[in-house]
Amino acid sequence: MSLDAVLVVASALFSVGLYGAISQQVVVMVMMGLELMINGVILAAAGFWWFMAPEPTGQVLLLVVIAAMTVEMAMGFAVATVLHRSRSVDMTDMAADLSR
Amino acid sequence: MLDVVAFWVLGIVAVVSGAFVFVVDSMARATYALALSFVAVGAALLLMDLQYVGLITVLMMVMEMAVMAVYMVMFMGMNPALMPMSMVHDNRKALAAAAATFVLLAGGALLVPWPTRRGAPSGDVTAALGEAIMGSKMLVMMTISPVMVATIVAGIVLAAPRGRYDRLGDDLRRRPADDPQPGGVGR
Amino acid sequence: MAAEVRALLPEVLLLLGGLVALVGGSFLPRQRQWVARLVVVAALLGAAAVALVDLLGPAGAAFSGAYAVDGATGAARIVVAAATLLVIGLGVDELAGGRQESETYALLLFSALGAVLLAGADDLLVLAVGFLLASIPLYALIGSARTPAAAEAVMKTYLLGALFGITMLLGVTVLYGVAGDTLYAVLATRLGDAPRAAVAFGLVAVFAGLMFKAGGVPAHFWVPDAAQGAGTTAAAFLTTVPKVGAVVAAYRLVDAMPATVDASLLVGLLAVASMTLGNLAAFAQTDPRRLLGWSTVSQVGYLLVPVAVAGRSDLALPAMLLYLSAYSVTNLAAFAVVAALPERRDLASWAGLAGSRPWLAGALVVSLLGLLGTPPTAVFVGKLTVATAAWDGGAAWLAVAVLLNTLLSLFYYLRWVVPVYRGGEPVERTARGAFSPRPWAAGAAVTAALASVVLGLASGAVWTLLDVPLIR
Amino acid sequence: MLSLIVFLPLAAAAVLAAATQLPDRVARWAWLGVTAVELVLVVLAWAAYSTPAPGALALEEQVQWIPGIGSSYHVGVDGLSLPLVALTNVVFAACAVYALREQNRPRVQAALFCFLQSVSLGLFVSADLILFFLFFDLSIVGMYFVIAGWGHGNAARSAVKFFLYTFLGSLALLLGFIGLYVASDPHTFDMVALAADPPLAGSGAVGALVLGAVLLGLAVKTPTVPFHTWLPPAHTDAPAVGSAVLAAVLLKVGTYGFVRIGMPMLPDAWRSWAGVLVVVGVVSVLYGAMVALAQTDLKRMIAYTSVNHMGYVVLAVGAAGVVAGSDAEARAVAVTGAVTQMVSHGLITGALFLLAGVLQDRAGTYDMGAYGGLAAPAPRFATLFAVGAFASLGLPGFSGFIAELQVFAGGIAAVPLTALALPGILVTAALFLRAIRRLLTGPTAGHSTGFADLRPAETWSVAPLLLLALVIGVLPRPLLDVIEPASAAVVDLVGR
Amino acid sequence: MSPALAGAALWLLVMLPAAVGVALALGGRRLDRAAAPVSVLTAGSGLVLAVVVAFARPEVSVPFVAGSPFSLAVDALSAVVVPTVAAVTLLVLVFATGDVRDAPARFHGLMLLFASAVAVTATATTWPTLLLAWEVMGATSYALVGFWWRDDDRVAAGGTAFVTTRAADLGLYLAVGAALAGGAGLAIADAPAASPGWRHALAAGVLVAALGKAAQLPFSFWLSRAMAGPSPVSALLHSAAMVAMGGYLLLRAQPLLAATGWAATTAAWAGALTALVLGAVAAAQRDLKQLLAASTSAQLGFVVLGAGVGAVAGGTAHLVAHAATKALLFLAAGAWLTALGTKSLPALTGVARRWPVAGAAASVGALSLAGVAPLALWATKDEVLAAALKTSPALYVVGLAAAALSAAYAAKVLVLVWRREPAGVEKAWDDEQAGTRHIGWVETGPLLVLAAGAAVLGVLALPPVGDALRSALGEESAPTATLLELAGSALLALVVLAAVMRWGTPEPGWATSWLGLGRVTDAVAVRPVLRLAETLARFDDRVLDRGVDDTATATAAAAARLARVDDARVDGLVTAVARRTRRLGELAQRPQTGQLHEYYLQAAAVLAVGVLLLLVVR
Repeated sequence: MSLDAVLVVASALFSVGLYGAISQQVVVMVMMGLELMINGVILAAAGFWWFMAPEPTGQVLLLVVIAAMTVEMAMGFAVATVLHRSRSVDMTDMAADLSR
Repeated sequence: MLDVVAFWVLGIVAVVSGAFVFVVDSMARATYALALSFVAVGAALLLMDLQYVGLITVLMMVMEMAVMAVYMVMFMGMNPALMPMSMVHDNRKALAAAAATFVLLAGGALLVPWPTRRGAPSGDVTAALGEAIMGSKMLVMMTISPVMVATIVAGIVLAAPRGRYDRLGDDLRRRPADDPQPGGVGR
Repeated sequence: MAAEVRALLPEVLLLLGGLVALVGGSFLPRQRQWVARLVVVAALLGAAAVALVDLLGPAGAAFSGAYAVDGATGAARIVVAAATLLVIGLGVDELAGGRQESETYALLLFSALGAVLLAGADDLLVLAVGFLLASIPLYALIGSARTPAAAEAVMKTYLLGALFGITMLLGVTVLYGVAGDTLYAVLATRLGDAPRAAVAFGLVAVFAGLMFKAGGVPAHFWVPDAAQGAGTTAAAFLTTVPKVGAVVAAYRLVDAMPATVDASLLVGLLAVASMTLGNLAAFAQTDPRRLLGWSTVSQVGYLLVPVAVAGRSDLALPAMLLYLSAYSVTNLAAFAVVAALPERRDLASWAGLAGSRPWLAGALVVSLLGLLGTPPTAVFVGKLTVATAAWDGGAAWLAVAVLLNTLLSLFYYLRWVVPVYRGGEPVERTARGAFSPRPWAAGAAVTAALASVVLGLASGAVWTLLDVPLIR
Repeated sequence: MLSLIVFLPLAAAAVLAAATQLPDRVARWAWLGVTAVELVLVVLAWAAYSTPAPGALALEEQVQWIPGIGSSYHVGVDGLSLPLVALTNVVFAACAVYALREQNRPRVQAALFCFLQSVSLGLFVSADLILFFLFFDLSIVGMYFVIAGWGHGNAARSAVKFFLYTFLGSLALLLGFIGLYVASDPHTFDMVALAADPPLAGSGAVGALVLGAVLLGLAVKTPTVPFHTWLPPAHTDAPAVGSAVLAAVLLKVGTYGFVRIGMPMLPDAWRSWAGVLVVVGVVSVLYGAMVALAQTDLKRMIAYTSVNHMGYVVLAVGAAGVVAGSDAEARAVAVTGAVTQMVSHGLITGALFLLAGVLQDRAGTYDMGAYGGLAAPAPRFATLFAVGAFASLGLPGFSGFIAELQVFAGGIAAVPLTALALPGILVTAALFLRAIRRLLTGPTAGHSTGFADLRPAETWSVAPLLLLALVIGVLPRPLLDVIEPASAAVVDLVGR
Repeated sequence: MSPALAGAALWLLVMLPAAVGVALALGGRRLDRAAAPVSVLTAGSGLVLAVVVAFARPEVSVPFVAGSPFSLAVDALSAVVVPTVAAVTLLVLVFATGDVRDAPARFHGLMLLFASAVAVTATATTWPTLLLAWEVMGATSYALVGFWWRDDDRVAAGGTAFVTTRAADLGLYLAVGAALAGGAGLAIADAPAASPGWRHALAAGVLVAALGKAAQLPFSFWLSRAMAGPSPVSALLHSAAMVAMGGYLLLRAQPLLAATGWAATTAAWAGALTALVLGAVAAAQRDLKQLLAASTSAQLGFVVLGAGVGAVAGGTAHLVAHAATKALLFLAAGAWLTALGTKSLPALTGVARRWPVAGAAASVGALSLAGVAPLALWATKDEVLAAALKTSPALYVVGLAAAALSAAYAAKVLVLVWRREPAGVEKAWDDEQAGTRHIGWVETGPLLVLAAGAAVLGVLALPPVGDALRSALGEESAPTATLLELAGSALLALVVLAAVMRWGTPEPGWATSWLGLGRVTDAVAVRPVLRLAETLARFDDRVLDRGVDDTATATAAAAARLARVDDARVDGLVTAVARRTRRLGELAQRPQTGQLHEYYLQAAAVLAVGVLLLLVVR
């Protein structure tokens, strides 16, 4: 186990999440992609904490990341609901009236 | 040595199950895959002496995935187990972007001459965290609470189809409340 | 602890005001939610007053250096409070008696609090949390219009916000990793020896998050959509208040960056991209709100110019703060005019306004020419000092870009002014009854337009107030 | 004193704009009253004026404005600006008289013109670059509304074009100002300080670039070839009083900027740009005259003669920058001629544009071919137009001659090349004679039949302007006594 | 007389006609009744004042422009010329009270204004003063030639006169600049002291201006067209005053011309050739006024020749004598024109018999013009020619030939007007205007006075008056005409006179049409200029105006290709600019697709570029 290994895995998680966020049409699936990206961030933060700066700040950072993930997801559900309710769609492509 | 093996196993599990999120053909399975990925990362955190945070990660994610499953059934009218789906656009570009991002990030991770470790973890990591929260990083945690409040309010404002005036009348005096499904507060 | 609370009294007032409005509002009958409005207004006035007192007092840091209570924060507090007041003023007609009036006030205050925290953050973690606090109420504000367009706008805003939030967290993580801490004071001393690539990556990632809040390239996509799709109150708020926090935060961040990365160049390029893209994209808009949305994108570009020369010119910080206040009041004046006539969603339908409602037309012209940077409105002084600071900081090309873009922007601002003042309109378009503006919004428009001119004329005094060093 | 002169019309504008119930008649006369008071004030100011020391200003007032960036409310006059201040008030008074017949929203028009008057006066008395720019931009805005609101033909388009073009100029100017500020030490926008201690001395390229930006801005406003194309449509579609103000006052801002900003503050760069300026001046003179000669539309023709007349100014100030091989006296003569030309062109062209407005009023067209033999039905119009035309072509006895004689005398003495512009005088003469022939003489034809002669308001707005041109032409000393010390000072500054 | 009083007289001489003239000219029809008496009174006072200043020789000066004063002075030269002009003015105005009946206020006003300008020209001692008066003369001549403004061609003729002379006047502007640069100051008398380079420019400018005003070659044609004006105008402007001032300026500037080495020679040859060629032109004319006009050019040629060869006294004498002679002839032509409505020579056959007094007066003028002894022009011309002979025999020969031509055209007129009226000549009358068939005493009186002048003014060139004039002008040692020359030229005149009476004069086309100079000028200068003007105007509209947009276009072009937008043709300027910028705007809107995932992609790309940028740029 080394910092490089942790970061490579974190990068992989982040990239996979990014792929999902870009490629998925359904809002909830996009959110899953975003969650995976956060997953990568969490792993990277832990790696940095352990291998480079094992101070409490790093843990607080992890807490903030997790809190962010939680509240973002909560908002995501609300947004998906609102979208579903007022437009009866759940896909990003179908809500593209506002453009140019 | 053991932790190296463990880490790689967990890492591979996390990445593969993460990839599965977008491979499986139903949302429910995707949810499970995502949960697995988080659990694997949570476990990896434990390897790095982050017991508290690791645990929290696992717990939070499992809960969240449960919520997600429920949400999909309730609001989207999907049967998660049964509905196969593949709703993808611009797959090629997305793959390219992801690959490029991976090259950039992993390349950076491998090529950057990371500095050596500053200091060592204090004896009780969790206690140190507690002190930080109540001390130097108090403002951060203090701010998280209004964030939570705001999230709740915002979620309700966005998602609730009916407000108090719909239920209790404009003067809030209607009893019982006018609910499509009788029950709950204000009956 | 008490000292810290005192230091953050404006923030505390905002929080309390929001909570009181939220909780109290749930017990208020629909037609008496103005009580909640009074509470909120009192909280905002209180926050602004305290902030002004603090601004005149000595600067200092709170929470072990995680939060700066200096001129920049003070200015941000006052501007945010004043802007939120104006937003409430222009939104009264739209919100009063609504089903979620008190909640809306609470959300406005929470988001405003988030913006202030962004501005004062001297710690990446506080910055990240402030980002969340500023963003989340915004989603609700956008979506609460409950129209299909609003739903689409909130979806895009949210998804972009989530992505850039993650980017920001990643950047914070990397910077923490190489510096070992998240305090700016520590970053400034340690990053110089850190690996360049990591610092560059962290900077770009964190800055990207701030660009989402500011609505600048590359995270500007949501701004025109939200401005068009959301209710007028929300549109006015989201194009103004979060920017205040984000720009000040960007300034602090760039100021803390080491010389090993050329942050100036990056920010300068993003600034030019923002102003140019915003101006060009605004050309063909026919919906005044979308036009204003794009206009705010370009304004962020101008606002980023002093950020690009942060620390290189003494003029940069006061110029930026002055521009921020000027921009806020002027932009809100324009939105207030839109709020006064919300059903006019096409520039052509504004023909004859000058004859029918000269005061409102006057406010519109002052605000549009103000946004353009015509003296003596405040934005002129802002633009002038910003361009001067750029040149003074060794980036004369940025000054040229600012002025060229100003010329570009003239096209679309004039496209709005021309029908309003075109002669020879038929009487039925210029009769008094042809336009029936909403009273509060019209009042807010005239007030804000006047304030824009007064601020411009009084910019000397304001400048003196703002010309204070940054606390790290 | 100066502040009163500058802001009195502004206050009047505010009152006029706010008093929506004011009867039109009252508004018209109120405007005239304000301009009359302004005339009295400027006469008092002229009486109180005594030539300041070189580089200093008289009747100075200074109040802190934005001390943080070295900008203040600083006003004052010297021999370069005082004549223009007086000119502004005269022209606006003439416009107020002319507009006594205005039927189209006279109250708003009065307010707008009072505003424009304030702004124009402010421009000429500013001793601070930011203040100058403030008034500069506001003048564009005010003029835009005049053209768009009271113009005819394709007014909206011409107004936008005017706005865009001159706004471009103003931005270039602002860029130059910022350059001056950044280069000055201590940083300041104060004109007097910048002239006393010119920044960028010996800086070579930077100074040349800064002056280039300033010159671009001023050249658009002046306008010189090739930046003049906004002028003809703006004039053609503007109302008569708007054209008069635009030509008589606002064009002067550009040329005034040359002597007030360019020459004293960037002497080094000015000397290196002088050759370009001379060439641009010569080309403007010839080109403006030639293109005017080909016009059939009276207003366009007068507009192009403005290009020609302003060309003389550019030529003179350019020649004043060629220090080598010429003596200071000749250069001072050229600059004096340039300033005189500003005043002269203001009076004469203002009068001509007011007269052209009469054509639009009576028959709705400026096409000279549509008239003929106007002298028979409209002798007063014919007399005044002929006098104006001869004044404009530089006939001795009128101010234009005093100006052009000095421009050429000084110009040729400093830079013999400027003699190339001499045919400009000739072509101007030819084109005005052609205009007289087409409009006034020959058998009465076309729209001339039944053409009503000048009404008193029209006569009494045009005649005083021409009378002043005549007075200056016959007795130039009072004016020249004011201008000459200032131009000598400017030439000294450039020669540093 | 005290200097102050004399100075006041000089001021009055200049100001009085100017003020009265402006008042009359601008006063309009209301002043018509008072115009003639006021005007004659003013001109009378002018004559008195002119005589006064001629003796008192005052100098006055006030500050003026360019560091040079507005200053007037009467010296020996102007002491001769100023009273002459004043006298002719008075006589012409008296004549005009009978001759010019419509809009007399405007007519007399302009004439007085003109007289004032001539007075200033004659007495000016600085270049700006001279230029001022010089240009006013031109402008008033325009207004006077185009006096009957309802006739388009008369106004056009005035325009031609003004523009042509002004083209030459540019020389004076150049001269002022050269004088300032030359370091000798702006006083006319100081001009020879200018630094060498500038002295040449100064002389060239003065020469061109004077040749133009004096209708010398190649500018002569304007005088032909100027004949469209009323006859009194021709009598004053085209004999005694404006045209003569061209010659006068050269006489005054003679030291300058001499100082350059080439200018004097040029002037001499220009004068001699004009005298010769325009003499031929005059002999070929069939229109009395045209003949007189060509003759004016030719006679002024002698004056110019005089200035060129240094015979200032001779030139002055010729100028004065010619003024009287030609004014007389023009007035006579005018009287006949008014009476018979024609100025065509065939139609005027026998007119002297019809009105013998006027005819006799005119004959005196014609004989003087012919150089018949002892009339005025006989002696004055020989005085000039004597100096020419000393300079160059060739010049003398040319001058003598020109003198012979003078005799020829004078004879042509004489023969015609005294011939018996052929039957049916009435049919040729009234081709210009309706004749009154009447010549009154108001018209005849001035003719007689002028005839007297034309008869006796030759004394200016003969001892003892001639010697006095020469010494006053400081030319005691200059060559003067010998008895042989005088007799020879008188004989020559008589021979030519006889020959013409016997054989008539040839009328070659080139001469009738004034060498086609007008057409040549039209083709070489006027039309190309107009065409250039139109081309430039089109250029201005189509290229420059559009260039504004094209700057925007150019930047847009590259982008537009990217956007696969058609490059539609440009028409209007602002619309084009707006459209181009709008196209740029459309381009800028393209990223805003409304598709969220595309936003993600773009954002990711920009961030990646940002990182790479920071890595690359150090």
